Amino acid sequence: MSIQQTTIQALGELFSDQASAENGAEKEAETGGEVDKSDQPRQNGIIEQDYRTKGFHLDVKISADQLVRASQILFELGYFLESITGVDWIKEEQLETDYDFSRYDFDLCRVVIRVRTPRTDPHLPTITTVYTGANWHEREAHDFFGIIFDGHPHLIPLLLPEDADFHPLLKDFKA
Amino acid sequence: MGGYFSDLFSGTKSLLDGMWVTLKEFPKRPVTLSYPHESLKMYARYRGHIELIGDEENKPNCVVCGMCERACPSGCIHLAGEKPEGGKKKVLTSYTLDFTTCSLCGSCVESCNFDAIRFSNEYNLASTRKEDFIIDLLKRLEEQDK
Amino acid sequence: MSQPIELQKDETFVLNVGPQHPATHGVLRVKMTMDGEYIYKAETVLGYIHRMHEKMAENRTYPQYMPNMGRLDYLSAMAFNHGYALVVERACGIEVPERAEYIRVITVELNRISSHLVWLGAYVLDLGGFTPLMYCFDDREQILDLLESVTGSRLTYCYFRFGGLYNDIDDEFITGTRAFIIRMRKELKMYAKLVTGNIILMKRLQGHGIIDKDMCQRYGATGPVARGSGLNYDVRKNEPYSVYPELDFDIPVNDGCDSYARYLVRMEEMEQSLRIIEQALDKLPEGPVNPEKKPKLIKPPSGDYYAAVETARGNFGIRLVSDGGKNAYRLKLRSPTYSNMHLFDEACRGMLLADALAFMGSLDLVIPEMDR
Amino acid sequence: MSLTLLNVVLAVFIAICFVGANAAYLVWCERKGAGFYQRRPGPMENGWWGLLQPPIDGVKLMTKQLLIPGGVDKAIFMVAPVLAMFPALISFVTIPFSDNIVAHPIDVGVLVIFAFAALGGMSLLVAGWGSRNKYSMISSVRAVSQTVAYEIPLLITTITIVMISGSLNLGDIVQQQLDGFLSWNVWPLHKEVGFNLLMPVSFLILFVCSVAETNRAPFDLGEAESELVAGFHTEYSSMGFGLFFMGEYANIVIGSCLITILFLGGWSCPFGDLGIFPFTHNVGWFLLKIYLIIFVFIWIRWTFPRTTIYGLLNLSWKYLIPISLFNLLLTAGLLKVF
Repeated sequence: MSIQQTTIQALGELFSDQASAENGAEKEAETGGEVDKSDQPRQNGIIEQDYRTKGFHLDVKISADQLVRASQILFELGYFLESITGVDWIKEEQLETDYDFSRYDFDLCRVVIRVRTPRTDPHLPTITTVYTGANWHEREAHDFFGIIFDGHPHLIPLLLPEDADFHPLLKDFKA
Repeated sequence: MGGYFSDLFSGTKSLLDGMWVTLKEFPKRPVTLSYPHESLKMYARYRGHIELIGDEENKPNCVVCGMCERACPSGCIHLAGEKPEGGKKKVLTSYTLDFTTCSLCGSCVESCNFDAIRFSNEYNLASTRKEDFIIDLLKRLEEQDK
Repeated sequence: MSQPIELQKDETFVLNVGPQHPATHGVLRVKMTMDGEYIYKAETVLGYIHRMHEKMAENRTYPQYMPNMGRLDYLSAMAFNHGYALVVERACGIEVPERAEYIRVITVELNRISSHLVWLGAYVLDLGGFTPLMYCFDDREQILDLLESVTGSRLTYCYFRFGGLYNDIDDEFITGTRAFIIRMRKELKMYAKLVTGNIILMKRLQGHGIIDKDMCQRYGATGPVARGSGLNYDVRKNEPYSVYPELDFDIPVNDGCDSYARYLVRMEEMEQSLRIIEQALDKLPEGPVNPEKKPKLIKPPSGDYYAAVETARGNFGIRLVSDGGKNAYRLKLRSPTYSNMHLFDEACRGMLLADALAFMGSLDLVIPEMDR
Repeated sequence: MSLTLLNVVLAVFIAICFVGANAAYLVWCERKGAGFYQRRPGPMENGWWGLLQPPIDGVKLMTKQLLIPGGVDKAIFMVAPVLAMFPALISFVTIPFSDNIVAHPIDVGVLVIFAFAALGGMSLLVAGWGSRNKYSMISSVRAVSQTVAYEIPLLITTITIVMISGSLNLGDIVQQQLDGFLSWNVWPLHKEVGFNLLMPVSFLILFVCSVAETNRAPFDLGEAESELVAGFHTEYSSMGFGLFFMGEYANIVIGSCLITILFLGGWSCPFGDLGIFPFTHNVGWFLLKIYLIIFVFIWIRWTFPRTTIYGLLNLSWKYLIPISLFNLLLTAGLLKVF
């Protein structure tokens, strides 16, 4: 079984109560982009992406409370955390946080985990308990987007000045 | 204890090896240039700041399309032109390069379809005044061929 | 800072290493809580040259953002340009001519050697040896001359274009590169004698700065740091891009986990890069260096794209979120040293100051890339 | 009596001049040497081959402002550079440059030199402590443990020489090595001891120790510029720094003088007394020998990376001290036998 299938199966535990998980994952056509975001919000679940056009294999959307569990699953499967970043979807009043995972071995599989939080009150659990290296990435996301990682040991500005109270990567930020 | 003397000898040998390497360098000629007295020739593709290309009469080739101005990532090119009475083509009246923000990326030269700008070979740019880096390229072109 | 700040013991004092310190090579600051000369805790303070490159991407068109990539990592600017070109090409579906791919590989590998040479010189300088720095810079100068003759620039090349290159290489470059390979092989033997085998250096590096596989995974360390911990991970092999699959080269891996292992990995990598360049020069096909159909305006279709390349310091990833416009909606730069430096705090506890700085040097930090 | 005093004063004055000129031009030599080892020419701009660089540097140092950091103990801060320079100067009094050029031949010359060399370590302690700077503090702690570690093998090795020569007088020690270079103490052949295989080893030990004593690379832990910025002299500017600098170079000269006298036959001609003017025993040979040793010092400095404090202590306590002790025992045994 390829690592991609193993990962889908392992992550499937998160969606056991949802229809999409019963089939393992919903598959997309090779050419397919994402579900048009403006019309209907994407459901939580796993999408297999075409690596050649997208650059990653699995696109997982989960809710905030599943985050720690999901990262635990990936940690146990031997994934390492590449980066944590935000995307400000200002039209939908939502902040997306993307977690990029990759592997050290030759079973190539890049996993992206997306979590969406309301823009006004972005709270996420920290995954520093699983990936120690998430510390700086979360601090950076906090700097740039104002996402608050609950339980983070040291959530102070990292790249911005110590007294920064602005979040420059928000779309409504004007310098 | 077995490693005691072998450590001592291999260590000393490695030190002597290193000293032999530097000693061999000692009598060699220096590879550096004493810069203000001698200097290198710049490569043909060297990317200095931009300059205008003139035709035989030393008039700029520029047709004031403004592509370079738009291509510039840091907005350091400002040009203006006007249509002379009776003339068809626009004539360049001013072309200033704000070299303080220029990152020498060359996007402007690439975007030019009229062979009007190129890179100069200027590398001796140093000054204590900011104004020295706001370069009037039109004036530069006029002075160049005199 | 993996644990909350504890109350300081009475015997400790805080030593500010940086923002201006000879061993931090740039404006990095490490607040070290010291117990005598032993490090009790080290908190890294970043952001002294933070320039918000990611926001700049949102305000510039795709071609306009290309020069920015060279400003991230001034030592291996070519690889960063490559990563950015890859992600945009992937997003827009631009095909790159084969000759351009080979030239990209040649220039990136040359740049990798030059980056490793700066690391080697600066690292030995950190350890107190001055002379290797000058030899390294002499060799690096040869590479810079070669690259300047092609790209017109010595440091921030901005040589790649979407789908191709800024311009083609000439015969002079090819003969120059071949001559350089011969010279560099000789010089590498010299470095092995002068630096690698030196007992003082070995005693300082062996057994210090231990990073094990688990720590690599928890922090996401990549590049020579991961390879020095026995992880066979190199984007060029694990996730082949460009024409790397057609070239025969090895990924040096060392199980030592210490500073010396990372040192050896980098030294070996230079030799492998020479091998790659040699093969690429042999295989270099004729043809154009830019695609025939090049889109006038770069507008990737909306969606997420990811591309990763192996820079001299590790895995550099770019996440591009496009909304179909001519500016990126969001561009995330995942820089390798950011993750590599993060494990410094955990790994350096209990070390002597001198060893910790030797360890920091073995991570090969480039501060502008960390701060972005 | 008063003539002796005058003699000493004159000698100190000459020593100051000698040390000053040496310090200045050793810096030039060091920079030139560094340049040649590093594929570059070194200072070239001031004067022919940069020969005017040292006086210009001196003028620069003297005209700069002497900054005293806030909150330091001023007396201690100011006395440290003097402490670095003074013992080095005094040591010159007893060094015989030739059989008649010696300021004041003291019968316990070896002891005098070591006594003042130990003071040099103290200047680092005082400077580091008085600077009120954490880097300087660490540096001074390092410097003290370094001095302690290297005084011991240095002294033990010297005792072997003293045993062979039967004298603590530097001049007398040289007098016994005048029969060509085979009679020098560095060789295992010796007319009294017979065959002491460890003599070259003790020469090496003395050499390593004097590198360590002078705080030079690879043992420059006191100033370790990539770790401790500049160590004990981080806070010193102007002539405060200048004195440390000169003290360091004076120490190098003393170290090489000591090596030359103890092991390389001092002012003796390597071919024995030939009686022809340029080749006979004279001060020229002495200077040639000390500058050769200084050349090796420079060579070593620009080749090796720095050790760490534990590496240095390991070298001293694990290798140098046992070997020098063994050497002492062997020499004593051989002396007893023959």
